[in-house]
Amino acid sequence: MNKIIANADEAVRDVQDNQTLMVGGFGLCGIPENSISALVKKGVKGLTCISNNAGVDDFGLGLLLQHKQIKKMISSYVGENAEFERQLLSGELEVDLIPQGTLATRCMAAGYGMPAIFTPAGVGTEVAIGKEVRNFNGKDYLLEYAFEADFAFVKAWKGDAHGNLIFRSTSRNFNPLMAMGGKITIAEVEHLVPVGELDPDQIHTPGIYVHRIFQGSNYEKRIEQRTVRPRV
Amino acid sequence: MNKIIANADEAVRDVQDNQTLMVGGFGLCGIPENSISALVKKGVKGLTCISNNAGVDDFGLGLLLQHKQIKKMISSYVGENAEFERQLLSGELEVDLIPQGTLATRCMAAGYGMPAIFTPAGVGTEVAIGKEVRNFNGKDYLLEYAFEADFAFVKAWKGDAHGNLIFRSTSRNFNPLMAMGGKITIAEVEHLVPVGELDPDQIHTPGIYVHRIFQGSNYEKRIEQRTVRPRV
Amino acid sequence: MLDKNGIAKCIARELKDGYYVNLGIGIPTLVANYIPEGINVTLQSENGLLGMGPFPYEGEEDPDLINAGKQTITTLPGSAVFDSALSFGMIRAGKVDLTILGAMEVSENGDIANWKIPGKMVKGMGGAMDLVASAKNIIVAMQHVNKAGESKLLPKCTLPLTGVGCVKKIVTELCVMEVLPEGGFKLLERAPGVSVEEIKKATLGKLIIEGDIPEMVLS
Amino acid sequence: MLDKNGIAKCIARELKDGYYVNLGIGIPTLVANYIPEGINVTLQSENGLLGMGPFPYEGEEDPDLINAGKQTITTLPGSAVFDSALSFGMIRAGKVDLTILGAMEVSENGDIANWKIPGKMVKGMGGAMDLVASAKNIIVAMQHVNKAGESKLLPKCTLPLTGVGCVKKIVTELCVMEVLPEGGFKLLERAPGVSVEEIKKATLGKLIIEGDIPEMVLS
Repeated sequence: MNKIIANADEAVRDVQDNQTLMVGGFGLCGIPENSISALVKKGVKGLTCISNNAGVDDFGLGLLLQHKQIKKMISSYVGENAEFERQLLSGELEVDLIPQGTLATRCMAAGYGMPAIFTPAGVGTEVAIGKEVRNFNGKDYLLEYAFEADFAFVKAWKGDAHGNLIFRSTSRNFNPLMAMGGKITIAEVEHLVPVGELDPDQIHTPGIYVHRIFQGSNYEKRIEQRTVRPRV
Repeated sequence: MNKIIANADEAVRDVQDNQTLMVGGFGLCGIPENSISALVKKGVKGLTCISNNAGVDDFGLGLLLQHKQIKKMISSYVGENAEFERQLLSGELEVDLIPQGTLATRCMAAGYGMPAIFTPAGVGTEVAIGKEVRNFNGKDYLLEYAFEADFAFVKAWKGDAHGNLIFRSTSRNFNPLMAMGGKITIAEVEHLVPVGELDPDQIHTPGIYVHRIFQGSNYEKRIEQRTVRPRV
Repeated sequence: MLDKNGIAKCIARELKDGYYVNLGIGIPTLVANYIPEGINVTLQSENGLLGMGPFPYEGEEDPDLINAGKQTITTLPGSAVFDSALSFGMIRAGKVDLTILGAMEVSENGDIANWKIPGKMVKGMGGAMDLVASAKNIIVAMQHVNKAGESKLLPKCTLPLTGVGCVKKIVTELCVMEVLPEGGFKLLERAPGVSVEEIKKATLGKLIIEGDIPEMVLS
Repeated sequence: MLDKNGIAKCIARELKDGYYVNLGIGIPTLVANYIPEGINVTLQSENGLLGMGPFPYEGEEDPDLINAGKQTITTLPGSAVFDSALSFGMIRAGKVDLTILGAMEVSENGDIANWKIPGKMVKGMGGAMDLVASAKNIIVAMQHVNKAGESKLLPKCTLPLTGVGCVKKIVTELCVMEVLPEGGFKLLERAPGVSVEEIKKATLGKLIIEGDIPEMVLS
């Protein structure tokens, strides 16, 4: 069971124009930097990206926006990004805004083989327009459908040839959920370790969900909001 | 945030007759041995137990059956247990048999705040009788409701005063799911460790789901089907 | 009249020992600075952390460790990390005791609008819709009037809603109000030096004043 | 005619490199002993393990490490442990390539009955209903006739169903059959020394015989 591939270019080899991609990360934390760069290099266009955020102007998904490779973003919070705003206002870019928990749960639903889930998020708001509302135990819920993507790109801290993944701290965020939601899931890792090195009890994403894995390189891991406290 | 209590007797102090309990474990693997013994000692009656199995005659939930404390079992597989069979055939005991994945997912649903889930398990069988069937993408699913319990009893390997839990190997099984499904969740652990000793990245059940935790003792960890291979 | 820190301090009195709390961006974040002594509170960050600690010391920032506002933070002993689905799972399941967040408008039946202004660039609701739809207890921290001087406490929200009938309490620079189940802002306390008349003037929604309204005492 | 190990050996030919496989109790478990050389297969145990290894050596049994049949087992390098919900989640999501299980009856449209006999003590369906409702590829390993000598391959199941229209292939001591999408047991191979006539006699459901039916070759 060897899912290791050489590098990011090899990983994105068969991504096609107009496909739907899940891209892990929260803000710039835990994003698949290498895969994004390779997608820019490959120049695929018309992409629909399911990702909590859309990066900043010159990093993360902002790089794909810069090159006008994204047709539609499905996100919960966007816009730390001037180019994003320009494309949105000019009508070049479509945006579907989705409550963050709904987004996370719809990604998870695919990986759990659940075609739809119920959530109270958005009941009575414009998010509910056109959606089925159902009452359970006196509370209203929206029916929301599972997300599936042609490809899911995730970034993990450690991984092995079986595709088992371990994430580090809050860079976990959407990554394990999207890893479960890809028809083809591609994981880039900071540390590709020999099979048997990961403790079976500590694996966040079992390898069955991962189709390709590669050792990433040159991680920038940019910080979006550097906040510190003074040393006393 | 100190959720530590002295012992099992203290843990079960407010369990009442006729309440619904979730009890973790698969077969005899990962069952909350200390809590079960304390429930026997306390003598509460008329219990509804949600548990994948019902123990054996003289261990696990079999002990509660022996003392006729269980009114109803909600399980996926039962009956390695003569007293169970006797009570069932005599009408003393009610049994709801539920597909294992449905059982697991209904427990999880409560912890995820999802009132119901869709699963294909049981479509077209007697399990589907009286249930709503819904077609998504050409496949039929049953609507199944979340389980909630007055108390959930789980057994973990390690835990801390915040209620954070780590499970060992396949003794994990239903435990993290039931930990999320209890109005009051009681965890017994083999190793109660100082706060800060558990790696935040390796916690299986975050403490927010756990209300009481205690250091268990005298674990028997009985093996139901001892199978070995010859040394060559 | 309270400044931002005063509002935070005032809200911090609502914290109870053992609470799990989610703090929104802005004034709510400041509440963490005023947790009363002897009260242990665990902060939940909806990007996947229980037990959020203070900002790191300079030079100790970890790009893998941020809060929902994308700020660098730290963990504390006893912290737990999880994915975004479990994070909102515990929120939906009602395990978070208190959610404190900002608002553009609150209506007298507890509706809240805080994510979208028609005609302006919309950044998104983030986790706000999930939080307000799920939390058992929601306190809004905001200014009583907007920059144009118009009341943000209305009979009915004019902006697109974030959630319906969910706000339980509101703390502004002028006062503390409870949203009654049957509707209406019940005035509980005045900020130091603020008169009932000033509060009345700044409140467009139904304000309920019963008996003497005490001036709050902040330690 | 095949013995139990022969049936297992025959089914093992269906394994492809990289497959994730769930093996039921009984004959299916034996398939693990006949995985062809050069083929890497990962066994899923629905109580929460990917990468199930062989039984432990005596004295090395770990009560915390069992399979879905409650037998003591081992892990392998690269194993992963998870909870029961994720285990059935990956099954429902179609990530398990092949499920092999036993049956009491199979109908010519692929229905399966394997959990309940009216009038007898019912132990439960365990994970069987989830598996048959979700797996992409289901192979049944069973005896062609029951102890009373009656065919288990029927026009319609008489016992309570476990799943509907899900069985793709059946291997018995007599033969290998495919369940056609339009219904019917298509005979693919005869067991060594078994005639088509014998198979016909033992099959109550619609048996489809096209051309010469080869005798299987097991290495």
